[in-house]
Amino acid sequence: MNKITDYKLKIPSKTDNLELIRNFVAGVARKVGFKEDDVSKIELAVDEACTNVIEHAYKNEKDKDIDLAVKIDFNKLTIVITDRGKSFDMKDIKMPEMEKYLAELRVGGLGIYLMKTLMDEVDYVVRPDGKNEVRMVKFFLDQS
Amino acid sequence: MNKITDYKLKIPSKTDNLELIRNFVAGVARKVGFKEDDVSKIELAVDEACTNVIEHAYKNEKDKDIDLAVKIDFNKLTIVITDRGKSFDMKDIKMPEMEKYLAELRVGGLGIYLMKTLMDEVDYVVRPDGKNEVRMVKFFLDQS
Amino acid sequence: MNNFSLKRDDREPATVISLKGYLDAHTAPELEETIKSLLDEGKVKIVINLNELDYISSAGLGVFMGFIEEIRDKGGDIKLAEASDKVYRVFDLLGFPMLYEILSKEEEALKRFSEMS
Amino acid sequence: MNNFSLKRDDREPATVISLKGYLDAHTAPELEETIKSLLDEGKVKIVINLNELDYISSAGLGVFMGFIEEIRDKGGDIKLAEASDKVYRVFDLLGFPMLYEILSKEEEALKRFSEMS
Ligand SMILES: Nc1ncnc2c1ncn2[C@@H]1O[C@H](COP(=O)(O)OP(=O)(O)O)[C@@H](O)[C@H]1O
Ligand SMILES: Nc1ncnc2c1ncn2[C@@H]1O[C@H](COP(=O)(O)OP(=O)(O)O)[C@@H](O)[C@H]1O
Repeated sequence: MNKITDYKLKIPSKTDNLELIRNFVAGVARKVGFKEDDVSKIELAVDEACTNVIEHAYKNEKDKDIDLAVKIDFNKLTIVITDRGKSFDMKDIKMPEMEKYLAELRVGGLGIYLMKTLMDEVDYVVRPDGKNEVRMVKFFLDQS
Repeated sequence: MNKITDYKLKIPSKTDNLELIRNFVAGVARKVGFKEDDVSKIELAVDEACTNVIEHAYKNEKDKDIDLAVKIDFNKLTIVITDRGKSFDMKDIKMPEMEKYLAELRVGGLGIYLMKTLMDEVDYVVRPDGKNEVRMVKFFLDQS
Repeated sequence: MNNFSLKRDDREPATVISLKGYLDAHTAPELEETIKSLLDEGKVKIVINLNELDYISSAGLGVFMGFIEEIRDKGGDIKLAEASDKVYRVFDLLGFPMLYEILSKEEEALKRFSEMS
Repeated sequence: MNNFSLKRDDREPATVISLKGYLDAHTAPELEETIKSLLDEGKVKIVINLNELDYISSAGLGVFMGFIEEIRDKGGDIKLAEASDKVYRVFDLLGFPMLYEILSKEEEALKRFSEMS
């Protein structure tokens, strides 16, 4: 695959739609050749990112829009999730040290940790037009 | 469901993507309560419409865009498929009389017949901006 | 992802092609090629086993239409077997049972060919 | 479409909750309610059977984290059993095996509770 191929999805911001989102992204990832293992990782990372948009950016207001783009180029799959809700600064979020985290029996705060663990790159930017964008990359490595 | 809910999908025009399109639309239809029987009908009608866009409107040029919108309101599901390819006039297409059609062992020309049989309404319009639009409606009737 | 596959099995008195997955505009060419090869080899008695076929669109139906005339002219036939309710409904919607024998079991379809010859 | 369901089975020496389908931010509240009811009834020995669970996200994991402290304070525990490789991998990624016993069979998990008491 040489050319960039784009898939776009616009979907109302309710957790009820997470399954549709996961199935769609998993379908694209599978189609372009990721192995089941990586398909599962991509699926989970997208779920975590969209759950955060629904719960934190939109504070569970339904029927706001989540925009999701999946771009395929020759060496990677990129997912861009865009919202118009509340922004945040990912740098302020401390990554839990899992051992300490678990020892303290804390609740929540696992989503971004998972995204960063599952994907090769995770960035969050507030764009000049005020929209928020989570961008996650997974490289094709020895996929067969 | 009282408010109109909108799902949108933009996807490159290749038959390779038909499965993704079907799965997505079937997922939405199932989620809003259509029974498996009707989910299958909606799935097939969408496949036929998108296959026509790929083969006839875009003449198998890949990586043109197919835009697909699924709108849910209280009594119906509406699918709008938009392309920027070659237009046609649906009124010029004669619906086959199936008995005669089969007796003559003809090939092709079944897609629009299926769409009209499977869905409650099927319209095709060339919009003022030059885009083509297939609009198909399925009503919620005694879905449980 | 290509959730379609087919298996060819040259039996007596007919060749059985078993379809699996989704038969649509993307996957129909594979079936078309297979039937074309059969014709090239002079094999015109064909049973299509639909047992594992989950989905068919008009592009799939078109493959059967595309060959049936030539096949019958040569003394053969296409017989369909083991369609799920979902797949059968699509055939039925288009009146295909008028034109093709659709049997519930592969063995019955093979038997119909034995009776023919 | 709500591809999640759970089944509660009050056995001895623990209550078994069997999960099925997708446990995500949409379906986690149902599990949360169920565990809350158990605590209200004073039942604090819980086995979660994951045999038919196809998917779990951090929202699902969060439910276990949310109750574990109270449950252990009351002398109970949550033990997990029969996770598929896919689901186990998510637990593993987060170091959950450090905190929860994850047994391969429901019976083993029940046995661990017998040994405790
Ligand atoms: N898309 C987002 N928009 C706004 N805030 C966010 C977003 N994603 C994460 N956050 C903030 O970062 C915190 C950590 O997120 P995360 O690791 O996913 O854990 P959790 O969602 O369980 O709190 C959240 O509690 C929230 O304050
Ligand atoms: N989206 C479309 N854009 C342009 N032409 C179309 C479109 N859909 C259908 N057509 C025209 O209508 C004809 C009948 O379509 P259809 O019933 O689907 O059968 P088939 O696609 O097998 O020819 C096509 O051959 C084509 O000429």
